[in-house]
Amino acid sequence: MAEKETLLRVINLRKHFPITGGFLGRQVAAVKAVDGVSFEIERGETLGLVGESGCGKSTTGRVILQLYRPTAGQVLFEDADLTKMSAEALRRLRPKMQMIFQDPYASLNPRHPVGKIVGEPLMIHGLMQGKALQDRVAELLELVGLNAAYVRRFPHEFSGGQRQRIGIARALSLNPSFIVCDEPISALDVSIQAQVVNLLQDLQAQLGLTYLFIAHDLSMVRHISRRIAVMYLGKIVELADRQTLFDEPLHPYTQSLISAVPVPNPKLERRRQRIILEGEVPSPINPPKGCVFHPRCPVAIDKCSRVEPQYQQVRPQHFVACHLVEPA
Amino acid sequence: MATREPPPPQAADSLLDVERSFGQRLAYAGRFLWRDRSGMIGLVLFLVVVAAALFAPQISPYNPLAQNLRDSKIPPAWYQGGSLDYLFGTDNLGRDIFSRIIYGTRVSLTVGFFGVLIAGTLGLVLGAIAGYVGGRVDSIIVGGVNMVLSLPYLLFVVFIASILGRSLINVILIFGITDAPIFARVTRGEVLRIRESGYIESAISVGARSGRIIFDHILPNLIGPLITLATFEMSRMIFYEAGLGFLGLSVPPTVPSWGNMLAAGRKYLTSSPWIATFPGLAIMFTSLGMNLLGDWLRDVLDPRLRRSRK
Amino acid sequence: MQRYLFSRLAQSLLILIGLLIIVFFMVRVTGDPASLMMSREASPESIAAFRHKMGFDRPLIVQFWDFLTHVVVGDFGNSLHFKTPALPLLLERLPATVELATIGLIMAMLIAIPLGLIGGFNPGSSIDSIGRGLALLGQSIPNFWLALILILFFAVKLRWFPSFGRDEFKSVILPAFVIGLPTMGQLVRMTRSAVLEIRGEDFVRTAHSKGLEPRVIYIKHVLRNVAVMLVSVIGVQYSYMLGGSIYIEAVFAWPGMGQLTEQAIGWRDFTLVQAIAVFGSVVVLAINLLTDVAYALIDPRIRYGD
Amino acid sequence: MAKVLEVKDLVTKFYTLDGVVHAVNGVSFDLDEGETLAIVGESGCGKSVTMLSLLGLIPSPPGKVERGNAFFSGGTGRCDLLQLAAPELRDVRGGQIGFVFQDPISSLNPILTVGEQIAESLTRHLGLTREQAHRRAIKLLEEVGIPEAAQRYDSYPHHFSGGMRQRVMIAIAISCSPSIIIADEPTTALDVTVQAQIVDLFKRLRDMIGMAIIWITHDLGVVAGLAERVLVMYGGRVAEVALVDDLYERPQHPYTHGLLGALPRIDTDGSRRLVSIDGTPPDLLIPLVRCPFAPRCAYAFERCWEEIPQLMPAGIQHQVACFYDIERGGPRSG
Repeated sequence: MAEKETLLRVINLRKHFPITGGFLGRQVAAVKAVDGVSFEIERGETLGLVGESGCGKSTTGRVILQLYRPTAGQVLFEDADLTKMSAEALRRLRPKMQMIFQDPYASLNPRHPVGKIVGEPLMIHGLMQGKALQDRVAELLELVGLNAAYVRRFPHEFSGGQRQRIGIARALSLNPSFIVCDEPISALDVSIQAQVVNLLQDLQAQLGLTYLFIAHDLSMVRHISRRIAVMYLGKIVELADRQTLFDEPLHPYTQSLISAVPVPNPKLERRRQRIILEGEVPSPINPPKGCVFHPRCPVAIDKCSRVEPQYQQVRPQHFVACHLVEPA
Repeated sequence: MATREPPPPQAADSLLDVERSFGQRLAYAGRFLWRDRSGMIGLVLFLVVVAAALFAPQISPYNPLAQNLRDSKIPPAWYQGGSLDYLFGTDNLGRDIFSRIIYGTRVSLTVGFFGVLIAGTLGLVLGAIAGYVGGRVDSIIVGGVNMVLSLPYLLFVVFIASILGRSLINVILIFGITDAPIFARVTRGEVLRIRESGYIESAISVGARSGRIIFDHILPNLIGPLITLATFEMSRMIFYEAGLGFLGLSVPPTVPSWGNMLAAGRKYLTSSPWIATFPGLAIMFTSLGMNLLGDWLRDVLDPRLRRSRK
Repeated sequence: MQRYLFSRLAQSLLILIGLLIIVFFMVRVTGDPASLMMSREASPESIAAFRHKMGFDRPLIVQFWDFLTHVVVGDFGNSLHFKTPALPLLLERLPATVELATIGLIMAMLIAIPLGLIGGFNPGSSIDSIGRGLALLGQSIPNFWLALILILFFAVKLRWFPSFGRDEFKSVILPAFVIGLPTMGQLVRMTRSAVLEIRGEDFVRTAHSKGLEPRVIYIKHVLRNVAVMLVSVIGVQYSYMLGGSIYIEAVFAWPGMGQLTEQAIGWRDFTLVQAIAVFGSVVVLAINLLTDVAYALIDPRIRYGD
Repeated sequence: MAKVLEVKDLVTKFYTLDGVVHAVNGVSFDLDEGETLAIVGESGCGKSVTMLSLLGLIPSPPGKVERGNAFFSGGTGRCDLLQLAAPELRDVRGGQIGFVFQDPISSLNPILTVGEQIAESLTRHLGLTREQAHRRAIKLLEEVGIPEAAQRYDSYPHHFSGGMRQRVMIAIAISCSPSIIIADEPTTALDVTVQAQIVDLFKRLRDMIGMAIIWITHDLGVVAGLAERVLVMYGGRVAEVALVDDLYERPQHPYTHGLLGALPRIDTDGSRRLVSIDGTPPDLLIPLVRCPFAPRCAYAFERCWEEIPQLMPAGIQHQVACFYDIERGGPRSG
């Protein structure tokens, strides 16, 4: 086995979106979409990033790729800090890090044929043209399981799963080493989800890709990831390898999240005891003081509403932000 | 273990597997146009007006400026006292109304076309900058646009026209400038919509520069809504130009324009009503045609409609 | 709600200032206001004297400040034609225009909204075709021309209505109908598409799933939402009609602001035209503001929004 | 047990500009009193259209119920919903059959208070006065777990979160103590933790009121612990129907088999490769002449391309529409 190498290091990343109001467009508040997030991704692994809607997981993915510039924090990709790079330097680095988008309907330009969509990244970076480009596009389409004869077709002629394959082919065209998969399957039907997940896994094995896999579906994240980070209201509350996270979840939110995931097994389902959380995720404009989870936490103590818990390593490679969990 | 049989040819699984030639696609568009008869009517009316403007010297039987006081106020051919020499009759100075109507298309289309060209260009630039740059620049442009659009439009056009005086250039400039905010607003809205769309984010993430994003992704997706808007606005300008002419504020009185003809005909309304009738009908049919055409274009050019098929 | 109204009020004030700037510089930048206002035959000396008398030889910024401070207190200067203050001349004409536009709007609404509603509930029916035809005609017929045709037919030939003036109640019928025609067309379209849109909403399906009577669903669920959508349209249309009054009042010799505008242009009375432009805009801004208030009152999303 | 609903050979089509969409192509099923039936399928399989067709809720035009029967045995005796005159059908809707829709945001009228929207159902079906309806609506809001129900009566939908709005929808659906509640993907738009709350609420109400539930979903996970029977749809037809344990343990239709294999699950080792079903769902513009699943089926043979399979018995209360017997490994006999 090759030695473990850190490909991406995210340090205390924050992204606050200003809310402007009044007729002069003053900033009146901020959506704290990502509020102090740190983690590392090793080359060749898949890190799952899971959480409910509005927890900031997609924003985290976009800030890592600098599609949104962060409010604070660092993103070290192969030891280079992306947050300090000029637009041009970033542009030159883009081939190494790509993104697969959630919505296969919106992320493909409706007026471009498939051949152009898949070949565009190569044209942008001046890597190929003419016959070589055509051959590469055909190769990519077959790699993702599409008929290479479809190059002249337009996106609206394809089904959702096929469009997602087109999106994957486009992301792969530049031979990236790192791909952010932003809920790549949540818009797809179950039978198609499996196709896409299998394809992503095959491609990872074949091309040695590193994934940040963002999803709200805990069972799918568990299936594809080596390690999993759980987000809640802009913060990571727990991060561990998948076995540990599912066998011994330490954070009360992780525990309830796992218990809420339905299992397609009637006998087991009837026996399962659920931790049912009350209420819903509060607004990230005015997150609760102290621990952001405390208003819904079934085991919160007085301290939780006052002091923000430290995100720390409590077991080897197991990080938690909770007052009730003591480092072992 | 049973093996999978190849599907019989007639049972296509997906319409994707049905090969379509260019001719078939064209036929599909044709059927679409035919299904929407009113769009067809609009297109025909519009083409008639354009043809009249292009071939005015060939079509019109008389010089539209030639006065012939002996033949003044002759009613249309199908009225008593009318003659086939003057199909739509003559005006108070004995000029052939039919010829003047034909030549009037030139003024209307010139004002409409160049007015829309100026308004569209200005609006496109302003709207695109506002939508693409955003921030303070956006606030300023949006503020300006909202301001102009919340003013009583007609009153202002009349006010400006009365200051500037009568000339074709002035009329074109007035409409070109006062109408630009509408194009700016639509352009900005579309640019924002397109910019927020996934495919722009996708283009940025593969390293596209601004130039490619603007010219290859945003502009082509803007053209549909802008062409539709241009059709409606051109119709509106033709309409308002006639209105200005009616108040004596458009092109100089010697130019055969529908508005001028209306203004002149107003004086002879009771004695020779046809002088005012025909230019009004001409405006109506032109405007009708362009509105129908615009409605049809809106349906056809909207890729959102095509996308919703699935 | 209060914050919403406050911000709309502030917006209107900003627009007003911008408007004054446009009006002021329009007259001065495009040429020499003095020669604009004098007759073409005037001698250079008399133009110079007039220029000095009106203060056009002062620096622009001084003139603008002067203009602004006077306008704020309602002083638009003296009409060149009548040699009396412009504002009272306007105010005198305002009621006639308001009467015309209001009756025109009511006529348009009475005809258009039922047609739009029926069309929206029965798309493709014969009444829907009538409504859509009317919408198209409203958009396409030049109403200043239609005014002439109607006078010819109803006033001259049939003698049902007077052809001009504002002497009896019948006088208002023809001009009000004509001024309302484009609005009628717009309203039919808007009502129809609003009904079609609301009818397709999920909450209407919910109402059906509750087994409510169709009548109740139409009135309580569809019509109320359609009304919310129409309020803003009607406000815009009303201001639009005030602008359209220029033509219609001219044709019908209706003694309102529109006719005054046409006359003032003829007299080259630019103080008066300028006053009309500013005052008309203020009226329109006020209508827009009132529309927003009405909108906020009937739409709980704004009423209780933050 | 008495059947509360029997649907026979339902066919619904949509006549669109692009052609005829064959949405439901002969669906039959039945529902026992107090039973919870899950209808599972992917988008476009006809599961929602089937239910909306029964109660005359599909937009028409372009939709049209072409044929079929739907015998409903409610409080007023047995009737065919598809033959019922409009006023009688309206008595059934909301009164005896309640609906909960997928999107709680758009399914409530934005300009009426939530209380009014519950109360109007009560005054319509139970003939309550405004006063009585008001009190009963507050009670219903409490029952579906909305705190401070009396104050919340006058709130507008936009004051509520997605989960709360879905609770309001549920309050409307149960307001007249119906014999059936049809829930169309009621948790799809919600987060996992909120989904758990809503499922929990349904279970509680079922025990309290004893109504039958038809739960439409694409998620085989959610219904595993909720349903007694599961019906799988594909291409506008019923592929398989069975008791819940039986369906998950020995799925007989290759599609069901594939669907279960395609799901990652947290009760087994995660390193298993997912079973994927190749190909894409059928294009409903093409009329059905053979098994809709044949093009994607690993077991398809000549017969599958030539005729449409009907439901055949495959065990106790287990029916499957497939010519191939997976367990025996050959064409199904009979």
